[in-house]
Amino acid sequence: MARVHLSAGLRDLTGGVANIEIEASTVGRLIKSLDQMFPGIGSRLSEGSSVAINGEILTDAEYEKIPASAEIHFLDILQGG
Amino acid sequence: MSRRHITATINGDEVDFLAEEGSSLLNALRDEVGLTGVKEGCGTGDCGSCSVLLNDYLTCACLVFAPEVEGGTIVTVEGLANGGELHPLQQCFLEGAALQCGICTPGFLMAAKALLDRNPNPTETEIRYALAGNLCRCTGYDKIVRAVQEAASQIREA
Amino acid sequence: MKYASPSSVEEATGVLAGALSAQVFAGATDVVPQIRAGRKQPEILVDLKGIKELLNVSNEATHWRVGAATPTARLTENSDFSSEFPGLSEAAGLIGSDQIQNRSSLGGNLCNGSPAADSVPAMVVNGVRAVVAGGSGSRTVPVSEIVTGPGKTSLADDEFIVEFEIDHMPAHTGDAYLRLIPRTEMDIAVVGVGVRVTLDDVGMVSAADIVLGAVAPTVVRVPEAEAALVGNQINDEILATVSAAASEACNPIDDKRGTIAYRKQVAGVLAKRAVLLAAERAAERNGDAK
Amino acid sequence: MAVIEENPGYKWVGTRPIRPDGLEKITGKAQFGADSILPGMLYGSVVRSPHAHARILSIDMSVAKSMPGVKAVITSADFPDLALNGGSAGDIDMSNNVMARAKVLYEGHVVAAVAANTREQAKAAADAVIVNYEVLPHVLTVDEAMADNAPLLHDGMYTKGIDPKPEKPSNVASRVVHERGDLDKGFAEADLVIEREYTTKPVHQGYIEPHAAVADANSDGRAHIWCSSQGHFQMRAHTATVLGVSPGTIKVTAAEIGGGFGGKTVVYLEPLAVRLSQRAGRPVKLVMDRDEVFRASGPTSGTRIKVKMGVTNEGQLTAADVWMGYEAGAFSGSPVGAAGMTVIACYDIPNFFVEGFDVVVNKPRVAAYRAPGAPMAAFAVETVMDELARGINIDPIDLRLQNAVVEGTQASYGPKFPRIGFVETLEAIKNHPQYTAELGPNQGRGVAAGFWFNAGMNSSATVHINENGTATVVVGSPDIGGSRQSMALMAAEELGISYENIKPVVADTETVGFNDVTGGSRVTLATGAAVVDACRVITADLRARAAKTWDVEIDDVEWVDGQAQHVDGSQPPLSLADLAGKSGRTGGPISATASLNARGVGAAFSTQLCDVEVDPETGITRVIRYVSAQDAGRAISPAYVEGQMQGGVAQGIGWALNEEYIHNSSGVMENASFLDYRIPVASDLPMIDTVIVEVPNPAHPYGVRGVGEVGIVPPMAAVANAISDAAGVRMKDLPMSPVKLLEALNEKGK
Repeated sequence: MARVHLSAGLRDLTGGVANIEIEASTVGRLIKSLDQMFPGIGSRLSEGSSVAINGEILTDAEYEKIPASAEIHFLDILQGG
Repeated sequence: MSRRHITATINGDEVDFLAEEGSSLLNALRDEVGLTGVKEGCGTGDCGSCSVLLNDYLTCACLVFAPEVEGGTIVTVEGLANGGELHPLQQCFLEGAALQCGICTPGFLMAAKALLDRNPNPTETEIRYALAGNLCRCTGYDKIVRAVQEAASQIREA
Repeated sequence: MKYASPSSVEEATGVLAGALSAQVFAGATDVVPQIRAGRKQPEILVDLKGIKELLNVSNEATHWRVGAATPTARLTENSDFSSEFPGLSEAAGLIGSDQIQNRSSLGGNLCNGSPAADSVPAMVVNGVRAVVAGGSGSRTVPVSEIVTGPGKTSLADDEFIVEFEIDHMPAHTGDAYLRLIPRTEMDIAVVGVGVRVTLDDVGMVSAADIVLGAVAPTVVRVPEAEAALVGNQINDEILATVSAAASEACNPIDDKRGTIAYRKQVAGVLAKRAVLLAAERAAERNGDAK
Repeated sequence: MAVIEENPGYKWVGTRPIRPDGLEKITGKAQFGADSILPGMLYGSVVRSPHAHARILSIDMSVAKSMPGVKAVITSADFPDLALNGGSAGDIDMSNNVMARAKVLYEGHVVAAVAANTREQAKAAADAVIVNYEVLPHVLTVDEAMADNAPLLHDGMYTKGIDPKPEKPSNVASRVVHERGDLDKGFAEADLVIEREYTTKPVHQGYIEPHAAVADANSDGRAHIWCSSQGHFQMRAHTATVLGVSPGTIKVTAAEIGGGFGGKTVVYLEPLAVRLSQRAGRPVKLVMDRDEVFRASGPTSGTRIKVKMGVTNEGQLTAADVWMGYEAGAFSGSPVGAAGMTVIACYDIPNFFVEGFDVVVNKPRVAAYRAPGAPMAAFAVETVMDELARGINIDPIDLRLQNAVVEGTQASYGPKFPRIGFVETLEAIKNHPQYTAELGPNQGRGVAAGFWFNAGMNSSATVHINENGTATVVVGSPDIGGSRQSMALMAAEELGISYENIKPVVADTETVGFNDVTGGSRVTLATGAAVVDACRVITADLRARAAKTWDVEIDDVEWVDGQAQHVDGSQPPLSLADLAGKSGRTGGPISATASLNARGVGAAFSTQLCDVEVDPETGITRVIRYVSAQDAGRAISPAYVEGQMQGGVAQGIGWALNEEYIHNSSGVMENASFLDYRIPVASDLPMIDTVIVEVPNPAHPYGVRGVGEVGIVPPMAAVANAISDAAGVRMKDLPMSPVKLLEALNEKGK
């Protein structure tokens, strides 16, 4: 089970849910599961966010494997100067 | 539109070129003479990127009308080295990492040369004021000022 | 645009007389940005630097003659001139960077008509006269009468300034020019103050000139401050009066470079400081002219 | 230089040789964006809106077209309407920013472009284009744009991130929120609560080289662009999108880039140049004037920020409440997201609520600028931190140390921090002699800290071994401040050959694999990792070739000091030159490519110390001494790490004291020149002392973090705190110009 933390900016879609435990093998599958629970969140997450798995921030991480009991955070997409 | 024939001594060579009468020396040097080491940062004399020596005086080429240089002498960054031998300022800029992007560097080198030619032992404050007409957005000026100090010291010892 | 480089005053007035819209220039440090911004589109550019009188600097018996197109750097590096007129020399030396200094001139700084021109208050306090040439002959005019408003001068279309006459600095007299800019260089004065002070044998002020720049459509004299100084020793009370009078004399605008309130307040501060500096110089100048 | 961990004995990494591209740059040979001259080249000129907000009623190009020398004229009609072609919202905005369609949204917005034989002809033709506008009411600030019944820039913009979804469109594109704990409880626990409100103005990156592009389009639909950008692959992609063509039809050659700082990640001129070139059948050069750079390329956001923070008398932060409105310019996309994540990221605060709004206004679309979004947020929070420290009478660095995030702290933006070096930067400043040096009259001292994520992203590199044993390192990351040197240093370390024998090259889009932009402080980390990977493939290959030469197993061969050595010393070593000279006998040329989406990004922290002197009668502030301590992870190229630190500080000081966009009531920018947009000149600044802190990033082969950005985060607060110390007034609006400071001093004197 991965522990997923959803930023407060997504709570309009999650009905206020902030943390959730989900079984998913990859980030893409995780987003799909979340979208089934909270319709609309999938496109928001895949179009405009990075993901942090156990503290490491990754971009384009759809196929990234999720280790057991990982801490997952979705972050706003970042621009660099 | 007729263009004027202009002859000047540029980096030691007599050069002729054609230019619109109202065009700038900067455009003439870059487009007609091919000296693109002279850079345009503003076109209004506020950044110093186009600094050249015109008749021995440091000048923004963007503020000079091309026909003004008829019969004159111009030194650009391309003429700073003595053949294959770099000017001490060039060497000190390289060794002191006094450039990042490098767009302002030709102007700084010319301004620093003009300073050291008239004042071989400038203080830090004198260097900073002498270079105040040259904008650099990358370095914070620290390493540029140090490179000029080092070059001054090398020239004095030479 | 055409370019002309007359070699004599007569040739220049002839070119001007024959042109529909001509722009005379020396260093073009103001003209180029104005053309680039589309604010000027002259048919012909008349380069005055080919006329030797305009590049002359000479120290004569009663006065200096400074060619109107002389680069300000040539003036500031003239040690005789700069030690006699430190304020005017410093003002001229503040017009832009070293690159600009090799092009800018007293004539250009004046005729551009900017209320913020650094050399103008310093010229006015020193009673500088402009020798003007034109199609109908030559005339000599006080610098204070050249600029009539922002970008406007009293010169006719076929006139230009040939040179400035600057009477030698009397004994016990000193001048100063201070300006406020947000940076340390490469800026236009938000406030400029020119001062000239003459002291008598006991250190009492016997003559004073105070002129402000950048705080009104043209430079302004501050007669109340001058009157407060003359006949008195400079002390804190007098300086407070000078400050207040300078602030009061301002008629500035709010613009991108400063506000009305700021300009008025700082004009008072700089006036006080410039008076002190000029007086210090006056006290040191105890000899005759030159 | 503080070396936190033992130096692992690198031979090249950490040295200061002459940069590979230096000679070209000090002799004027380097080719920057505007330096390309092609045979038959035309000059372009762009027609821009004089209005901040207007509907385009008609564009009459007939006079312009008939003028001497004019070869092409274009408007939005010459570009595909992506809204009709199913383009994404981001692509539609990008296209509309390159060339206005139907409405202009800021002064300087492009409405048409022309190409002619000479600059003068092009300019005259651009002036002759007649555009009829219906001028619309405009909004210029967060407050104006968020007001009830404000004029709308985009009729279809509904704020994202609000529950329930708004029924009416607005100028607010989105809302971001971060929260933790119980705010009321946190403030109740505090002994001191400070609540302040701040504003900042848009500021420009101020790179000295204006945007420039030369395009040469062929009749078969292919085009070649030479341009100065932070990412020629991105220019290719964006140009292709705006033109509605495949990226494969466009080749982009990266010119040397004359500064960017984030601002040259955006496409402006390239699509115009290609289209003009196609229409004219000749190459076209487009170069912005300086005033166009200010009016029409992206500055960073103006902001309004409110911060309320609480602390106990013992120095424990208890709560933070932050509200942020960020101007996006004409299209959504301000860096408020990053602002929300960074604003309190330096501190471990148990209770917080951070809310941010992305707000469109009638100004140029913002672009990235060094740690985008973070500096203005830090200005607010780090100023409040200073007030809190003084309020409870504790040293401002001690307050920060007590609450600093460390390895394992749950960051305010979510995940736990890996090994970071914030505390080490705080200690470096605290231990610096300047921190306790005596101050003169009217002088004051301030400190401030900052955080930035840094970035990884995609990079490719190819390493070729030449026949004499030298190496060519081919990358696709434009070198904006010395990255060729760091690539060469790492390659020298890996290959074991001399730095001088490595030639780094920035290749065009058809010669090297894809690279994301040079930005986010990512090149030394990510492109560097690709170079390291490629070098390691090569050294494995070299061992195999030596094994083949000696007829031994590869495991018996080591690569040491640039040569293959048999583990038992039974063979005379083979140098790289030996193997390269005979590579045909061992399998052909030696070459390797590596491509990656970089992982293991290490966050950066900076702590800075500023001394100022204030003239109490005029409000002039001079920065008289400055020290910056920054965790570089590992400084591959220390001279250029220092350069990045010093450059960030200098830009920050400009932002603090004088830089701002000034718009008049019509929405027209009034200071679009280097004369009136006052970036610091040499005489404005002191030497900027640097302390490179090295807490290696454990996830990177050399410990690299990334150094380009975080240095601009602390300066505004450091200067503000120093002014407060010197003059006794708290400045809450940037820039802290003489006018504003004198007003504050007058107010205080009343």
